Amino acid sequence: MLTYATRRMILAIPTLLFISFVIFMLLQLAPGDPMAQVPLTVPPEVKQKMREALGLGAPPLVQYWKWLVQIFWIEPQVLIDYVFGTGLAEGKLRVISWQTRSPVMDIILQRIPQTLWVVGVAYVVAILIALPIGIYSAYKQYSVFDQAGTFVTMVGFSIPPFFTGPLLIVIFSVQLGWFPSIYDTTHVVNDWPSFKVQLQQMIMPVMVLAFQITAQLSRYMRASMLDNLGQDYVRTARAKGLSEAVVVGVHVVRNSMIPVITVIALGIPSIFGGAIITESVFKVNGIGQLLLTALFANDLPMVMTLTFIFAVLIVAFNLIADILYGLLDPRIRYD
Amino acid sequence: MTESPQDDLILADSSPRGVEAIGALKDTGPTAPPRSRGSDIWDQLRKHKGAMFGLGFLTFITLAVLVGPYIYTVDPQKLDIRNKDMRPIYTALWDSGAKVGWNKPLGSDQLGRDNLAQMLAGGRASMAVGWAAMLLSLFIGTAIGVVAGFFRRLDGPLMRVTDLFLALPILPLLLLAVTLFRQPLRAGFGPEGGMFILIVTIVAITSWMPTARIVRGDVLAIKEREFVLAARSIGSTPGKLIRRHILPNVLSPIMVSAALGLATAIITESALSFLGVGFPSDFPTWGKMLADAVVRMEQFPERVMLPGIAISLTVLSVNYLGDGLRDALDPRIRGR
Amino acid sequence: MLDNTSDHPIARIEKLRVEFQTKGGTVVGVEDVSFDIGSGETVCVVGESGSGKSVSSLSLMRLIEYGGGTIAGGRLLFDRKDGGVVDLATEDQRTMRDIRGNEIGMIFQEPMTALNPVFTVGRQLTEGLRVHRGMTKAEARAEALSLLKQVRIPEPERRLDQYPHELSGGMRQRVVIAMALACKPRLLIADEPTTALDVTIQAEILALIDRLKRETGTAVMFITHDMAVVAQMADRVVVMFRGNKVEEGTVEEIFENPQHPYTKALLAAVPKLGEMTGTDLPRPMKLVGQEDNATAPIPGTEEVLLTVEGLTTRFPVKGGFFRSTVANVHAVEDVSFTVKKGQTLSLVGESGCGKSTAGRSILRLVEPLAGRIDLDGTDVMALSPSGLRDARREMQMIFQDPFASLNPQLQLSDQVAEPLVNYGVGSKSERQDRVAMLFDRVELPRSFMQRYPHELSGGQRQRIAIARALALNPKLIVADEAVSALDVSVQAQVVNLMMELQAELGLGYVFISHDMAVVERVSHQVGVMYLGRIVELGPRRAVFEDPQHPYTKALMKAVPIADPRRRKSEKDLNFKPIPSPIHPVGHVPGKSVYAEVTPGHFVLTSESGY
Amino acid sequence: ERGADGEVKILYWQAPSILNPFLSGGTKDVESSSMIIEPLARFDESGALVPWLVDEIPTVENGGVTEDLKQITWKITPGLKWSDGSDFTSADVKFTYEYCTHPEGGCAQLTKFEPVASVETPDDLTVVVTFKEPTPYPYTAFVGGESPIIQKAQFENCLGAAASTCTEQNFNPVGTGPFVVDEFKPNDVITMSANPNYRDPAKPAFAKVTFKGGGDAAAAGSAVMETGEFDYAWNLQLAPDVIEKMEAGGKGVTVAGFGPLLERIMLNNTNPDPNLGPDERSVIRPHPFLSDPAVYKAMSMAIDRPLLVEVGYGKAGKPSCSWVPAPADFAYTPEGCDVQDIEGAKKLLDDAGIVDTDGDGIREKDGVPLSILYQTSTNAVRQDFQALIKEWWGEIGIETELRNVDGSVFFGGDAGSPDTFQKFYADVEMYANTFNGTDPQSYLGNGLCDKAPRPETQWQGENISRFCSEEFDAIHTELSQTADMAKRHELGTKLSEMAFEEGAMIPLVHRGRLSAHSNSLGGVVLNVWDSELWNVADWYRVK
Ligand SMILES: Nc1ncnc2c1ncn2[C@@H]1O[C@H](COP(=O)(O)OP(=O)(O)OP(=O)(O)O)[C@@H](O)[C@H]1O
Ligand SMILES: Nc1ncnc2c1ncn2[C@@H]1O[C@H](COP(=O)(O)OP(=O)(O)OP(=O)(O)O)[C@@H](O)[C@H]1O
Ligand SMILES: [Mg+2]
Ligand SMILES: [Mg+2]
Repeated sequence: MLTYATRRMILAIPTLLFISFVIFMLLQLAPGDPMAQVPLTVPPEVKQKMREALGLGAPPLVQYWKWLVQIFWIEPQVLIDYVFGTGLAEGKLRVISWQTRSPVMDIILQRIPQTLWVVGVAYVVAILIALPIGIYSAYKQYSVFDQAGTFVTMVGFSIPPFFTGPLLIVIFSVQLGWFPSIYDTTHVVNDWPSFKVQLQQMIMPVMVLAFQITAQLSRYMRASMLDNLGQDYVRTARAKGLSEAVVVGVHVVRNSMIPVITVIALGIPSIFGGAIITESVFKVNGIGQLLLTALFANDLPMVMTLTFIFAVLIVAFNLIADILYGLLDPRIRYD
Repeated sequence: MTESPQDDLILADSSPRGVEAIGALKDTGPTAPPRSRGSDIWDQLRKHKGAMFGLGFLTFITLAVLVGPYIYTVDPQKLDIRNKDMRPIYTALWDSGAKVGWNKPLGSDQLGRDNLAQMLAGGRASMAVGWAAMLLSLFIGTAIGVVAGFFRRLDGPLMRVTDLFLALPILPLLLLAVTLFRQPLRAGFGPEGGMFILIVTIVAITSWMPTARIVRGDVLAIKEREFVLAARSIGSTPGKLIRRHILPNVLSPIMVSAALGLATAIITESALSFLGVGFPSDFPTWGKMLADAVVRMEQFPERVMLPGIAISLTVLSVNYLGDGLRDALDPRIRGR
Repeated sequence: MLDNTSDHPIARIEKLRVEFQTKGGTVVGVEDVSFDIGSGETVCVVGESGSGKSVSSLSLMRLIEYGGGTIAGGRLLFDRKDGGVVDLATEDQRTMRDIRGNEIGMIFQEPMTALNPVFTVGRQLTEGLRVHRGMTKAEARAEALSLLKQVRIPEPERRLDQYPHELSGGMRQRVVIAMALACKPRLLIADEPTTALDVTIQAEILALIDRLKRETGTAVMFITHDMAVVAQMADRVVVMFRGNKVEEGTVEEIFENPQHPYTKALLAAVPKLGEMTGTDLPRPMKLVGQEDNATAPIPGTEEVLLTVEGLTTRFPVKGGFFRSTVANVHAVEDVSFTVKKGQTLSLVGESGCGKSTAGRSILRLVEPLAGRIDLDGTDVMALSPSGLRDARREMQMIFQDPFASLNPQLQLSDQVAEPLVNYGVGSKSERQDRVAMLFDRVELPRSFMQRYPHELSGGQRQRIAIARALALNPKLIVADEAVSALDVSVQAQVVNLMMELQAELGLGYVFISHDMAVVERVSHQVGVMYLGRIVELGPRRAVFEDPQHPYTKALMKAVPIADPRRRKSEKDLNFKPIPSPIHPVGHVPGKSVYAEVTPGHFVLTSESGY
Repeated sequence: ERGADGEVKILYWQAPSILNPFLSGGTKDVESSSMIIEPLARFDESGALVPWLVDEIPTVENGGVTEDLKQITWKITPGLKWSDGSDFTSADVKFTYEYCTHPEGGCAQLTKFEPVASVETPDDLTVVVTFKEPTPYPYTAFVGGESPIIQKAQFENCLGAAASTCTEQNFNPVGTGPFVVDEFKPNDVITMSANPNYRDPAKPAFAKVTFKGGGDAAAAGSAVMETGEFDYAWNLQLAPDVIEKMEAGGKGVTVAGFGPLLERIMLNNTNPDPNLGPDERSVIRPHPFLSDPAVYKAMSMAIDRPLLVEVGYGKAGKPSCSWVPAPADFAYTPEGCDVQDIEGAKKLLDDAGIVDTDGDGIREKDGVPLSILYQTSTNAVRQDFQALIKEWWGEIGIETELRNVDGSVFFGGDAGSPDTFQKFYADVEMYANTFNGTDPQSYLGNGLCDKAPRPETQWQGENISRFCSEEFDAIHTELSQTADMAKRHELGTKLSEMAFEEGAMIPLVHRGRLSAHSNSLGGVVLNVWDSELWNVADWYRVK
């Protein structure tokens, strides 16, 4: 298992290099200009000077190489400095965002809490809702509960968030005034009342996101449960005189979780990818909003780094999903 | 040689019980008349209420957007500024002061464009994008999945390519494609046709990955099944193996992907419209109508509700249809 | 042994009727069955597949409800431990949970799937104990250990922490038995506990159940369709047919004096080891209802069709950091034999000994590492891919599982025509004619041509597979466990069909099987394989009547005989577990050296691993 | 009293990404930083200069500007302190000049300093700016929100290429303004508190500011006027009916102000035919039909400007036909600008012999159908305009194809993209443009022949319509040498008129800035000539 994991990890490096190169070239070739947001009152010559100051003039391959060095060599040093208080990276040029002229990594770190609060919580909430729904719908296949669950989850899957989002705002913020329509990223949770405020501002984006994720997960769970409920070992367990709760809740669920957990693992990168539309509807300035503004501002270092981190997560969670599969299912052994 | 082995029974014992008993030693053949798989699947599908609702609604909506514009011939792009901001006719039921009129059955938007005509035209675009992108993505996903699953050596590289596409950001990709291909496509297919091809392609190439993964998994399993070995032993070439033996057997996950793919494509197109990088501005799609109307959601709820419900219902019915199809295509379930 | 039977039945089934509500209407699983089981007695329930054996047993456990069935009539009287007879058919599920696993234990058909793959053996064994006996974890574990010892699993301590997939089929089945016995049930239901197992393991399991019954006085309901097993196990036999009981009696009565025509027919279809003793040539079976079929011996010719020399096939085991080959599975090791035109060579041996691999290597469906394969003058090993494709016209294969070897999505006529299409034989209409002819040949009605595999029974499917193999007029057919998955009666017909075809068309067969009785029936030559090598090779008569190699001898002993008067005793059994065929890279196994005992009868004298 | 009114919450739907306007130039960044760093003088809501960190505005009359118009002397108010407590001196002003003019710095406000030859600091409170040439309008450097003073001590090590590495400085500049940064989360939120060293001890009234960014204009308007979560929302580019509905929410009001921002349709004076090569497209003159006065005049006449205003901008827009719509002295106001005249337009075309010859409803000029590709950036109001104008042009027999391009591409200068507004690979395109301050001289220079974007200049250049007239160039030269205000007004108006009458552009709407503040926020004076937040020190909570 260990060698399997290390081998996959080492193989992932060329993969990631390739992916980063493709993304870089894509971004290079894509039209757009970081100066697009500078007002027209600034004349072109000045814009040209600003571009040069950002290092835009250099040939793409040189720029790519610089980025590689920065992300793989200098940023880790910064991390080491931060942890051990050393001075390895001092004076070295980090990956700098064109919009803010500050290190991209710092901004990303700043955004992660927001994203985790909202998207992460939504994911957890969705899992907590989806699994029981899936389990019960499968156990009572074709029952009223199953039918209703299917309907609701499908509606959840099919309604785009830019529809549900504003709808919730109109109902709960404008009409009822229960929840704020604008997420306050500076809010600090330190006691119960502030926690309540945090809950209030989270509840709508979390609802919108969780609705969609629940839909997909509960479908997977249901299908997986149905597969397993028909298996022989279920009959064996019943023949032992175990109660239904144990038969279904322990024997069947444990087996059904195997594929579902890998599905969950594969979905985790998307948490860090943020939820572009939901975040912008509720003004949760998380990673998704960061990516979107960076895209529209053509902040290539930012877009590149975010996309690359996303790619790393995808590759990593692919690996984690495989390993989890092996851990959960004793039949699978990687060696 | 007798026509049928069952006839042999008559030769056996004379007691009727005995005849039957010894007959049991024969293979018991099917008693029902032969039925094609197609009608079998259809029978199964018919029993799935959700699938039937889905099929019905899908047929309805497809017919409506295809035939509708010939019946309701109002030009969806025609501005009629005097009749702007009309409410749908049914609002008169509870609000007698509302600005309604039979000339605009579903009301009109802020420039006086007819909502019904826009719904029909927009549905046409959304459905076309959905179907085309879904088919394309299905094609790519299936091809990659089958090749990766079938040819061991290509498995690794193709799965890494899948990772790559999972990581590709759609917006720059679309912008790049617009830069590179809009002009040639516009020359060949007109401004709307060209954009259509671009959007369909981009949606497709950013959404085939789950299909490829699922298909690959299934192909890996089916490849180990004995009938594939049997087919090899009777001299089937790899191409034929894939076409005749493997593809038909991965049809059921593909159908499910198809259902989800149509939904994803419609939603992605509308999300692109929402972000402002979709079709030309005077070319209505449901997604664009919805996105444009969100700011006036309170005064004119119908303008978000109509396209919103249309999108949701379409996606919902496709999902249901996919569910039903999966059940119907799975022989294990069909038997029950 | 039969001292305290019948006078005091533990379970009594009266007029049981079970129905299933399906989409196609109500299906009757069991129509009308009554019998009882006394303590210390083994009642065997026999019958064709689908005759309602499992449904009856599941009804006794009231598990049938979870499969969508309902007990529509009849009573299931059960004598509970603490006195008092209850009707299980009307008890609520709570009481049933008390009875299940506690007073009635059940062993299921498929050892491979009956255990939960994600829990350890120990956990699954202790569960029942903790529920019914209220034991603590430690107590239950100690009890589980003693159970495993009771069922004679080697290294029981270690097994407790292993997962089911880490055990061999035989060991798994013993775990299932241990589980069923955990709470010392008064009634043990064993639903085809050995069908999926090798002869040797089967013999062990049967001996085990028998011993337990004797030692604890448990009543046993033993379900099987293997008459030889019945003969070995039963005190009384219940014969079921299409949901009804057609006959009941002691085992001797049933075997020696069957009354019902179905029982007669069934017994006639069972190949019995030793039936062919004294004859040289194989000959089709005589079947009830087909008295007219030709049962002339099949002589074959002396012309050599296939020569295999030094065939070696290994599968690499990848591992380590760079997925390099760290070891090899020596699946087939230096195997040589010849097949003559119109004759059958059988390969027998335990599961995993390399029979299938040998068969597939001949067609180069797996690439052999070394060796020479000569098919009627063609050097198969030297062929290019396209040459190989052409050569496969001459040799075809029939696979074990008729359900798996046909593509579920294609019409039967297309499947049979496929080899013709592949090799571009004939025009479309000529092909159609040939397919129709082939359907006639394997005795399937032409009306089946438009059907799909799932509409056919197992035997019919296997006929389709045979028709497909015949399509190109091959000279050699490799039949890999071609009849193992079929019901006895159907098996007999398919075996007969294959032999008829051999006599008519002069086919050469490589017949792979672990069923010694069938092998005895069909073979001219027999090769016994062990750990990748042929340990004994010779004319069937010589090998069966005068086995020389110790492994052959052990194998012959393990085969159950369909005769209640020739029961085997546990003492005769003496099996060693098969060593691993996996060797590190660079391991050079010795050559196979044979001694010719009698002309044509070779015995391996070099190291065999046994 | 300073800090008595608690917290004020400001919402910009475009989030500030940096607090150093020299490195960004984006409006959001300039305005957010204007609460912290300040220029020597500002424009007030009427466009008049007001002294800010100086005691009076230097002029020729008071001797602050030399007679030859080549030197201006600023006298800094004594006793000013930076927020860190150190003294504000002329050295800081001079440093600001050096910072921005450093050749590797990529300063966004370079134009402000370009005419400057040198900056001298005779003493701590005197700044002498010398120009390279006589400058009739010397109030560019150190004037207005775009040109604030930064602290030398803080930015000393951030010159040139090092500018980008000074994250701490760029995010947290030391200033003289009413607030100091507590925390800056780029593209998200700024929290500020009152500057303890602010020159007026009674100001600002607010102790804290939350400056949130992100979202869209609709959400921002709603947050101020409907839910009341925020006090101030910037630049609500929304349809009037939407604004009206939000105001009905009753929690806030909108304020509008008009600068020189003009929404216009630029007419391509070159031929954008895709069949021409990349180096000839939009380079070769003339356009096959747009250069015909009958065509562009008819196109202009067919437009119903008041309706456009009603649909798109409401009280934040006025019909206009002047390239420079404000200050009013420079505005050109022809007759009939605000009436639509479809029939007149048709007649004009008919008279010019541009008629539909093949019966497809589209007129042809010399066999070329009047078929127009009309592009603009992606924006709801612009798309509504496109639809309306397409309709009207259709009525006079001109066919229109619409295209909208994502703003980041359209306004970006990527020479590789065919969709930038500079390349102008279309017949007409619509966008808005404006100028800083109150003097349009250099803005009017956008019509000069040699400013046309060409392949040789990587398509850079401000003369988007490729308008070219010797007379125009001559008048512009005259303007640049004239100091007399009345004469300048006359010349400027003439240039606007020429651009309209000779087919450089079709002006549409004079756009204002519409912002909203809550009912409880007092002291808001909307200023379009400078930062909107110019007087944030005077804001207070209405009790
Ligand atoms: N869940 C079910 N749904 C519908 N019909 C069923 C179900 N289970 C069993 N049957 C039907 O009941 C009949 C008896 O089945 P049963 O499983 O008892 O056969 P069996 O004698 O055990 O056969 P085998 O030897 O193959 O195990 C069959 O005809 C079968 O089709
Ligand atoms: N594709 C393969 N890769 C690796 N090992 C294999 C492969 N196929 C078979 N083996 C191994 O080769 C050995 C011989 O297998 P084979 O299938 O030939 O046995 P068999 O005698 O046919 O057994 P059975 O009666 O169970 O079919 C076994 O140990 C098996 O695990
Ligand atoms: Mg059974
Ligand atoms: Mg085998």
